[in-house]
Amino acid sequence: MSESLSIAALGKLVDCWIAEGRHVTGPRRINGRLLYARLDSAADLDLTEDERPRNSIKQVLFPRHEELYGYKLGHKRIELTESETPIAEQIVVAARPCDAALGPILDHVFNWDYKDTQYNRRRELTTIVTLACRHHDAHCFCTSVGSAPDDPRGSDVMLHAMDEGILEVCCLTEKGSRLFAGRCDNLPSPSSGRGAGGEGISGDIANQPVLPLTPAISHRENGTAPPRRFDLDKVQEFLAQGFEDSRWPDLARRCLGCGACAYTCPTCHCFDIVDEGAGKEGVRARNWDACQFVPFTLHASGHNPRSRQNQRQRQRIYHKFRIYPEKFGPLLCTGCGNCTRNCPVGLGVAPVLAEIARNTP
Amino acid sequence: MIWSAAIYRRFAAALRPFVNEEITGKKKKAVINHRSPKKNMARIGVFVCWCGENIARTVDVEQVASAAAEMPGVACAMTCKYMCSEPGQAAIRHKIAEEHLTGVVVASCSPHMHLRTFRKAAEKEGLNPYLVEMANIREHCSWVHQDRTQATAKAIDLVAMAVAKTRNDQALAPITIPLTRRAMVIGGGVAGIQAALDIADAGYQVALVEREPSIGGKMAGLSETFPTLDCSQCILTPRMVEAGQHPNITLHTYSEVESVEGYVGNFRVKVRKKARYIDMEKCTGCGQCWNHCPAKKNPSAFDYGLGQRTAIYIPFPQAVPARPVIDAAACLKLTKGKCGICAKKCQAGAIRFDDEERMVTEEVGAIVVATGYKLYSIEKKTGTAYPLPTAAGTPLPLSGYGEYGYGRYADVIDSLQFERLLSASGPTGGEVRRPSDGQVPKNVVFISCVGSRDNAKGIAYCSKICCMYTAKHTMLYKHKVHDGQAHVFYMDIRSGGKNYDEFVRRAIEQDGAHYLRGRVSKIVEQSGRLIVRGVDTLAGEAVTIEADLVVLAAAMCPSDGAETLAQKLNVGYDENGFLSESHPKLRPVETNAAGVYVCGACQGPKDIPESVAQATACAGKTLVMFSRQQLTREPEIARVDETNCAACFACVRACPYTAIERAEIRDRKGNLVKRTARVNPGLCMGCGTCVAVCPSKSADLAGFSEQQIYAMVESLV
Amino acid sequence: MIATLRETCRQLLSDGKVDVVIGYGHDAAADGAEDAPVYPVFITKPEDAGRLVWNDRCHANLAVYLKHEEIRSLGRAAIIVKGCDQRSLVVLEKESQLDRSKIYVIGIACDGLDRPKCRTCDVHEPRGADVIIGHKAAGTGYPCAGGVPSANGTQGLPDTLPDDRYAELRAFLARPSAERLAYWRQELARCVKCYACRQVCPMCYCRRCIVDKNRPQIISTSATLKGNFAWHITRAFHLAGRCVGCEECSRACPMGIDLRLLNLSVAQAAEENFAFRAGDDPAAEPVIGSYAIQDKEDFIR
Amino acid sequence: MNEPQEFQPKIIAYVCNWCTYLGADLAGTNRLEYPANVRVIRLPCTGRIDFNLIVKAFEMGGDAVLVSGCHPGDCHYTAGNYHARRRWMLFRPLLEAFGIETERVHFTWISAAEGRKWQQVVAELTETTRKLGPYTGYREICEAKG
Repeated sequence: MSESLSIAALGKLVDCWIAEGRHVTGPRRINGRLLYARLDSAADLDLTEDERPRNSIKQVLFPRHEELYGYKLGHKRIELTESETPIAEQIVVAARPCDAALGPILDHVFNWDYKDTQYNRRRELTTIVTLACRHHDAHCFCTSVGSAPDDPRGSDVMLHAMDEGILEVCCLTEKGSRLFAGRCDNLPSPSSGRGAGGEGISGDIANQPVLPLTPAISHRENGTAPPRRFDLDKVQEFLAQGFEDSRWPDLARRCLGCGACAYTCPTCHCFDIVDEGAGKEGVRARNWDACQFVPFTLHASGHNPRSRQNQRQRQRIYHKFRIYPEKFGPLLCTGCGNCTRNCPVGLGVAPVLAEIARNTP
Repeated sequence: MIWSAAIYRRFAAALRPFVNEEITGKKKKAVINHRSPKKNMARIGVFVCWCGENIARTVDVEQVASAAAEMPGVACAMTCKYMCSEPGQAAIRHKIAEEHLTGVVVASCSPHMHLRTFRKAAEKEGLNPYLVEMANIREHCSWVHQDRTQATAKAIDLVAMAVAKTRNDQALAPITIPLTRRAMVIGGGVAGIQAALDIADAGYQVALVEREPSIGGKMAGLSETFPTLDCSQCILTPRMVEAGQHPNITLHTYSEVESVEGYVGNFRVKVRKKARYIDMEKCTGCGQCWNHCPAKKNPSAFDYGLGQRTAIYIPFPQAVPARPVIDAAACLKLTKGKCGICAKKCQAGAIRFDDEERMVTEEVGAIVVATGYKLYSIEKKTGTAYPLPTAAGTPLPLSGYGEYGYGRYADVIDSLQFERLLSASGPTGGEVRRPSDGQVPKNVVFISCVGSRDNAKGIAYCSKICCMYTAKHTMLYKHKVHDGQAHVFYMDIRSGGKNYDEFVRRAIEQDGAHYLRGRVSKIVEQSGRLIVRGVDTLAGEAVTIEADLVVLAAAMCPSDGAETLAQKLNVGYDENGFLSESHPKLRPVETNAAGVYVCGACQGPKDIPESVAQATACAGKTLVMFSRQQLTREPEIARVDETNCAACFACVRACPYTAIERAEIRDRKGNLVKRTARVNPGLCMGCGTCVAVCPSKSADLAGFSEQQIYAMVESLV
Repeated sequence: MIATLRETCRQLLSDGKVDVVIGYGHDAAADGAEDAPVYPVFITKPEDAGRLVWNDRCHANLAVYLKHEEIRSLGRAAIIVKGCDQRSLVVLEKESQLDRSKIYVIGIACDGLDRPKCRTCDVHEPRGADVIIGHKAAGTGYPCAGGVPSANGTQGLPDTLPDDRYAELRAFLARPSAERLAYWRQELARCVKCYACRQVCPMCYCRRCIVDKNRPQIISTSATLKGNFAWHITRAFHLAGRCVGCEECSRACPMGIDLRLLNLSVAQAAEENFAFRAGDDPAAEPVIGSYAIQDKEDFIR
Repeated sequence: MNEPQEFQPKIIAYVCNWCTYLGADLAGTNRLEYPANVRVIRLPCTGRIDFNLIVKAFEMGGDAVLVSGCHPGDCHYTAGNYHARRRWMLFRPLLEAFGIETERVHFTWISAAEGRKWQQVVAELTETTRKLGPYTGYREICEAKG
């Protein structure tokens, strides 16, 4: 069932959620850059549609630094203590569909052998309210990986921008419904438009950027979806036999070996376990890690099986399009394009795969 | 789940305090103490000293010990009235054996007081001495605090830091370096001769390198020496002969140091022997050649241009070796292909017109530098002060004293030239006759501090000996020209030294030298006389003296090439080009290049007795080194992780001892694998400056390693 | 200009003077489209010289590639540099990271790319290049001095005089220290430790970065405020007297953290204390690892 | 202690082995009393003391840091203190830019003969830091989660 809601009303709702003690994350403009970040109030929510946040919502489910447990060194023993960080109820508002999809993808990773309690608890406590895309930029390529600008995967609620300032609300899960149930009715009616943000709605919200006036339609048939950047079948055909292909060094030559792609990717999920502490106590923590870093595969012997950057780039592509899919089914890529968007030298999944597809007959 | 290898790398970190090995990178030797029943498990003994009441009065030592017993890695903790006493040391030794200790912390006094004591005690029990650390709870705690609670808390922290450090201690072994017990002395003046003779007399081989055709240096050209007025040549030439004939001394005259490789105990010095055109083996020094040489009108360098010599010559009659040399620029045979008279006259057949310069390599363990001085060049812009570029900019080059007319007026001469005029072996046979017309000057003006103590035009420092030799000059002049009058313009008279001031007083009071405190502004020549315009600041009036001869006491500067030589030897030098000693008080003849010593005027202006004393000191230092079969050095030195070194060589620039070199790692086929910085354990003194400038921390310092220091800080949580 | 550039590179490659040209270009897939994205490219065949471009999107400091073993293995390189990038070569050479005689430097006269550094640029024509392509535009020489740049996430910068590199820093330092700390707390809270700032920097050529050393772990690898402060203090200080101000670190940061003020603070200290500007004078001694007796010490008691 | 709890700052001192450490020893020998807030870490030379150690001291909850070595010209290793001095000339402005309180980072030259100077420096440093209060600014940074 869908209902509608003005943007102003959404803002009010966001403020209510925050007031209720939930952690709300959404697109927020920081130093001119659109990033998913914790919102202090609805006024922080930036619904600019034609700009994709430069990071992903991954942080919400899989924090970049997470304490697993604490340790204390006694005289002749080590004492372990539970992590002290409480996990709050979280809402992501106005996630892009290519971000929302990360939940089902990460679920596999954190549950296939060991059920990661901390991850699962977070996941349980997180509701994702997605805003379907009506715009794309040069880096978007969801359609190339079998997704779409209104793909509901992973979303608890899907919002479609309809009219001026009006959002269609589609609750996809019970969790999502709970969030909106009974709330839309109490809000100003859609017909009164965004200008009617009178009672209880702050002026800041009323000054949110105006959404373009386009009706909600299926993006798949409409030109607002990004064009296909590569033929996925060709790519997979290549990957099936292309591990030793001589083109890899050329494909990845300009890669600088940073983790900007992996850390802004919704699906990259490699991590490092570190002990942080001094003297007699500390914590064991899980930090993001990235396969693009030299020490990632460095053996204690000093040997590094992935000694060259192109091997590390190849690994990233293979993991996303072959290793993960073989193990769990879906691709480890939602086509968000953040890898290329954030790459200092414009590398990333789409340019590499486009080049592969172009050269694969 | 995707697990990175880094997980495994860091997995062990929780156990860090109990593991004694680096977990990443190149495999390193784990510290295995054979006494330890469980390998790699730290078992540290903490020994808290009462120091009678010295510590126990303010610090609750029992509380410190019980707190220490709970610290990670500590196997036992105890207190003792006097840890340094025989029973105290015995207790430590007993615990090392009984508890199989892998490390010892003694909480007592300053490590400067007793670290050596406790390390020795541990060593006797088979524990590596470098696994012993101290916590200074006396000088740094009980003696300076009153509050017992605070002092005890601090003492516990100090012990915790020492325990943290000890957990990360590495067993270290003293470094031994082979030693070539053979020395080189560079410079054959009085200092070099003295150093060479002392070392040679002790029974070691010495190679003495001298740039000129004869040893002897500046002193050989002096007339008489202050304050005793004994004849310079009379005291020096026997020493020259001795050096020339000494079975342990190899002379390399007319030779220069080309390059120096190696380090303390193991230098390889390449010496360039210039072409002398004489077969030194055959020549008997009979003199037939120079007596018959037709090219007679060449200025004699030994006489500073006041006399002349032949093209084939010996610099002065007492030269050692008493063998001639051919001045290739003046020799008719070598320049025009004609003549060859010397070869015809030589009975021994020792003339070699086809002689060429050649290199010889000397392997030595110690090098004494005694390259001496030269005089500030008065008339020109000088290159004698060595302006070093600094952050503040490059100092302006010095301008000379053109107003004194040196080089323009024949009768304005410098002090070394005047020495030759006074010398019995000089161009005038010891009679004071002025260069222009050979007349005996009746009025002579001496000007001190020409170049010295003059920031504006000259050099900032005092040349130290000019006051003395100027007094000597007036005296010797008066002794030779009884009716002559000496005038001296001076700034201050500096005559510190045994019998020195008495000497100056004698010049003034007995020999009537006319001392004027003031500077000379200009000298002009008027009808054969020199009009000296100056000022007498004591009388407060301008002075004009009509002089027949003016002698300028020019400043003392390091001799030419001293800077280049210093660079070859990695010895520091100051902004004036004088070589730098390692410590002005405590290491006055050592340099920062281990095994290289300095003496004489190359280190700073000084007179003959001082130069000789320093030369003997250099010999002493050399002999101390030679008293051992090999060199041993403290193992607390830097090391570079050559796998991770990025070869930026910031450490090479920063090292005060040039102990770090640029090295290359090559594979078995000789292909370059990578470049790296590499520490020479023979030179490293363990300051750790390299560690601080190394961005990747690939340099580390044993005994004060990064791991140790961070563990100490972290223990302070 | 672009024709000259392409022809120069084609010639260098066909004459065998170099094996690779490191430049800016389009992917082969771009098919010559003018608005195609600009990337660093490595041209090894003369016939590919046509892929090279020069436009106002050529931001990357290509000197970073000289540290890559993969690039070095291509052989003798020609590198295209802007005036600002050329300074990196000077520093790298001084630090024994490159042999200037073994690379061919193609300087491009650049009028500015609408980045903060361009407003105070004094090297529109690169120094020390083997060849210079193009000329500095006539007129102001600071085409972007008038407008406040916005294209690269650097809004809100005050207008600065073209000759004052440190005006912005000074304005920042005029704020109380608690405010400065709060500013960095807020900025560095976003840092995810992707190390793009490090990887994009030509000066960060260590084989094993200090942050990757774990015995001891000098800098926490966690992207917590503690770890991020330790990292950014270290990163900035390791650039003391070395940062040439190419601003690649700020451009590369996905989280939009502007690191320039930190780099400027050490650059200013080097310039004020030692009259030293990284990359200016090939003969000048690097500031770290050298000293002068008269270095000031008014802060030392 | 029944008096109201006075703030006891935690001060970490990195000192060179040959001058300042001996100076502190001399203060002890002469029984020159000073506050017990400083924890001394002995290093061979100020040249060995890296800026990372200063950061570490703050991370460990230090309220102030003291770096002390030989006077210019007195360095046991000739030039280590000159190298250190130059680094601090560059490091202090960086701390300023970070807003890290430079009044909590102290540099001194204390010779082996200056026991009294050591006493004064420690006393004044402790007092200054006490007035500044605990360094909560950096402590909050270190304790912030995630």
